[in-house]
Formats: sequence, C-alpha cells, structure tokens
Amino acid sequence: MNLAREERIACRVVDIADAPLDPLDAIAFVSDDAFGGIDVFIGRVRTRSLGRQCVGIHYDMFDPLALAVFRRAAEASIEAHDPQARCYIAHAKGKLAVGDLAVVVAFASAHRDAAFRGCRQAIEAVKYQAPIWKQEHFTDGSTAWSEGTPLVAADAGAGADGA
Amino acid sequence: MNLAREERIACRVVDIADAPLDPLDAIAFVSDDAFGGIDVFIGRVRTRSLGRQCVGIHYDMFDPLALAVFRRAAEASIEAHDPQARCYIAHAKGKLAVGDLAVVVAFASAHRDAAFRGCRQAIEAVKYQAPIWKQEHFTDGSTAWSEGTPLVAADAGAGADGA
Amino acid sequence: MNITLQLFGRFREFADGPELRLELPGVTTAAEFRAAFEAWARTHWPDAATALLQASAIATETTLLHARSPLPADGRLALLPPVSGG
Amino acid sequence: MNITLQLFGRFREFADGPELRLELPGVTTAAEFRAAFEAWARTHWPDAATALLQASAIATETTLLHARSPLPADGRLALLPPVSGG
Repeated sequence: MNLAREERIACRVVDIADAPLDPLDAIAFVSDDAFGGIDVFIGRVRTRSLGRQCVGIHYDMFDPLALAVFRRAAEASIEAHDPQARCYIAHAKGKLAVGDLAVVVAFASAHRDAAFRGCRQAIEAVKYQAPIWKQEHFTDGSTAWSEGTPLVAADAGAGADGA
Repeated sequence: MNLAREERIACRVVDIADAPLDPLDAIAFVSDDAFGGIDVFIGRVRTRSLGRQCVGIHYDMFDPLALAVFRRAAEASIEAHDPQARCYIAHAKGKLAVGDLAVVVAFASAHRDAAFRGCRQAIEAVKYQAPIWKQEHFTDGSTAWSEGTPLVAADAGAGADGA
Repeated sequence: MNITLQLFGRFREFADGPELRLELPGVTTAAEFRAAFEAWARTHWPDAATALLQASAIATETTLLHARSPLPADGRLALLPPVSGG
Repeated sequence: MNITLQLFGRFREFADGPELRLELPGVTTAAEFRAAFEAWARTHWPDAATALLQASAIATETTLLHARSPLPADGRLALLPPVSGG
C-alpha cells in the first residue's frame, strides 16, 4: 500500500512464442486493498483492417526503448491522475493471429475516475510513443507495414541533452 | 459478428455465496474477431471508506429490476458509442470481504475510444440507476448503509405510463 | 387495494421481514400509494424512516413508477431508498 | 565514427540483416549522423526508403535523440520509422 512508485509499475514485453498476454496478471498486479477501481484495456488482433481481411499481425519492437517508454508512460499517468495508483503495461511481439492479445494496460486507484483516465492516458502513450511496428498479413497472402505515427523527441528543454 | 443487439449484451447478478465475479467471463463474452478494443472496469471492495477502516460490504439488491436496469444501461451505451458493440455487466450481492469484486463491466468495439466511453457510461448507470444498496461493516463492529443517490424515474414523456 | 411492499437497504431495519402487507383502500396510483404509505409510516416507523421515504422511489420488478403511474394489478411494489451500487 | 544502426519495421525490408555497420568520419551529433546516413541511403536504398527516413527518429536504447544530441560513445543507434503499436 505504501510502495515506492517504481514498485507500483510493471512493464512487460512478451514474445507470443513464449506466452500469450494475461489480463489476470495485469489485474493481480494492480490490485491493492486501498483501491476501489481498476480499469483494464485490452487490444486484440481483429479480422479487418483498412477494409481488408486480416489473418494476423507481426509486431516488431525495439524492446529496451519500448520498456523505457512504457515506464515513462506509467509514471506520467500516475503523476497526472493519482500519485498512489498502480499501473501495468504489457505488449506482445512476434506473429499474432486474429484473436490474440496485442496489448494489456491496467490502472488502479482508490476511485474509478482516476482509473479510467489513467488507463486511457497510458494506452495512448503506448500507441503513439512506443517503438512498435505492425505488419498486417492479409488473406490474399500480401503484407503491409502500418503507416504509423512519426516519433518526436520530447521537448529539448526538458532533456539534459538539449540546447 | 452479426448477432442481434440483445445477444450482444450479458447481465448477471451473482450471489457471492455461489461464486465470485469473474473478469475472464466478461472478457470472453465481449470478445469478437471484429473488435480491436476491450475496456473492462472492475470495482473491488476496499479497506477505507468515509475515512474509516472497513472489513467488508453487504450488498443488498432488488434483482429483477437491477437486471432490467443493467440491460437498459448496456443498450443505451451500445446505442451511444457503437451500435455493433458488445457489453457485459455483472454485480455481486451478499456479504463481500475486502478484496472481493463488487462489479465487472466490459465493453468491446472495433475501436478503443468507443470501448472506453461505452464502459464508462455503463458503470455510471450501474452506480446511479441500479437498485443496489451498500452496507459497510467497519473494524469496530459498527455498520452503516451508504447515503446513496435517490432514484428518479426516467422522463414521464418517454414512458407508456406517463401523462 | 392489497399491497405487498418489498423493502431494501436501510428500510430492512425498520421491519421484521423483507416485505410489508398493507390494505390501503382507494389507492390506485403511485402518488396515492405514497401518500397513504407515508401516513402509515408516521404511525409505525421512527422519524428517520419517514425522512428516508421522501428520498425513495416506488417500483415494480421492471420499472420505476411515476407519480401518475397506475399500480400493478397484483399490488406488488418495492420501496427503493437512495442507491449505492458499484 | 563507427556506427551500428539497428533497423525496425519497414526498414528491415531494405537490408539483409537487422543492423547496418557504417564508418561515418566526423559525425558526432544526431543531426550530423542523419545527414551522413541520408547521403548513404540515397546511394544504397530505393527512394521509398529515403522518403521514410524523413519521417523516422534516431534513438538509443533509452531515449530518442534530438538534433543536437551527441551520439553515444559505443556508436549504437536505432532507426525508428513511424510507430503503430497497440
């Protein structure tokens, strides 16, 4: 209950060849008897994308930076919504089939408004800031890397390596 | 995938004496290969309430009306956020201990924004519109029914029994 | 009309069982029931209960009743104090 | 400087392996690396790759580099095209 912030954050990269993502692992990690609300977001590979039928997605990832981004996303979300909250972020990599889980984010707080907002902020950061790339595999045998969002370094003024 | 709306809604009242609420049941029900986003909210009995230490909560419920309210909440949430979505609402009743799950709501859609908004709208309806009452049991042996929110009948103009 | 009134939440503390059976002549709408029941409560229940009654709703198994709603033919009603689920 | 550049996403299709080893004399900042690498790419990669390069970031294992960021002493960099996780 009075853990330091870094102990209230769990970040994982899971190779689908080793194990699927586990929502119960997320729920167990963020659960705390001081918290009444847990919000869990689950991203699941779906059949249609860009109007075409998909058989699966290959996720490529730069693991060490992805983990660093997950941790900073969790810290920012906790800071913004409840300094006592707990946050869990896990993303799969490798060749996922339709129905496989690609990402699981959980955020728990004493109150549900913080749980919802914290979870939402964390998944948005994962989608727009983490070094992860999606290659869609279509039923006709073709593949396509998603267009994606360009990464932008945080404001230089905030970093030790800035101007 | 092309189920009628009533088949895309599951509502449950679970007596804690029979079984705990099961988040995996919620996730399994709302999962569909057409959907990329699932949001799950879990309400869990916590140790502190009104600044006092709690050992548990007794939930009283008017089951048939609660189930009717859950269904209408799920329908309204689906209507508002994604007509193709799936929604699951389950609430426990009986004597829950700290750590037991009181409510599980899941909402799944092709896109995550609808999943978050749909889940949030559904849990708000459960909290403010469902006939459920919370009696807190404190460590000193005392108990207290929560103050709660008065129920208000929907606009008379909308009902067949209105003016 | 013969009414069976189910009690919930804090109202359970004011009665011996989970429901009350009342004979309330001439009552046909929810508003009439409420007036007659408040009169009954003032003579049978403590002040705390009559105060809670002001903040409570009258319902059937499927819906909340409006003031002008007719009572169901079977006379089965539920008295719902302010709610606190979730 | 000796650079080892890890490739990700669509960039993997433009190379034989997961990383490139390059000798780029006089390069000490991320901006200098970018200019030198773009020149290299124009002679070794198709136009699609050089276009993608414009939208890509340069990073180490822990952070994205700003234009004026010094390169790490070990010369290990990653080339990150637009991302699409989640």
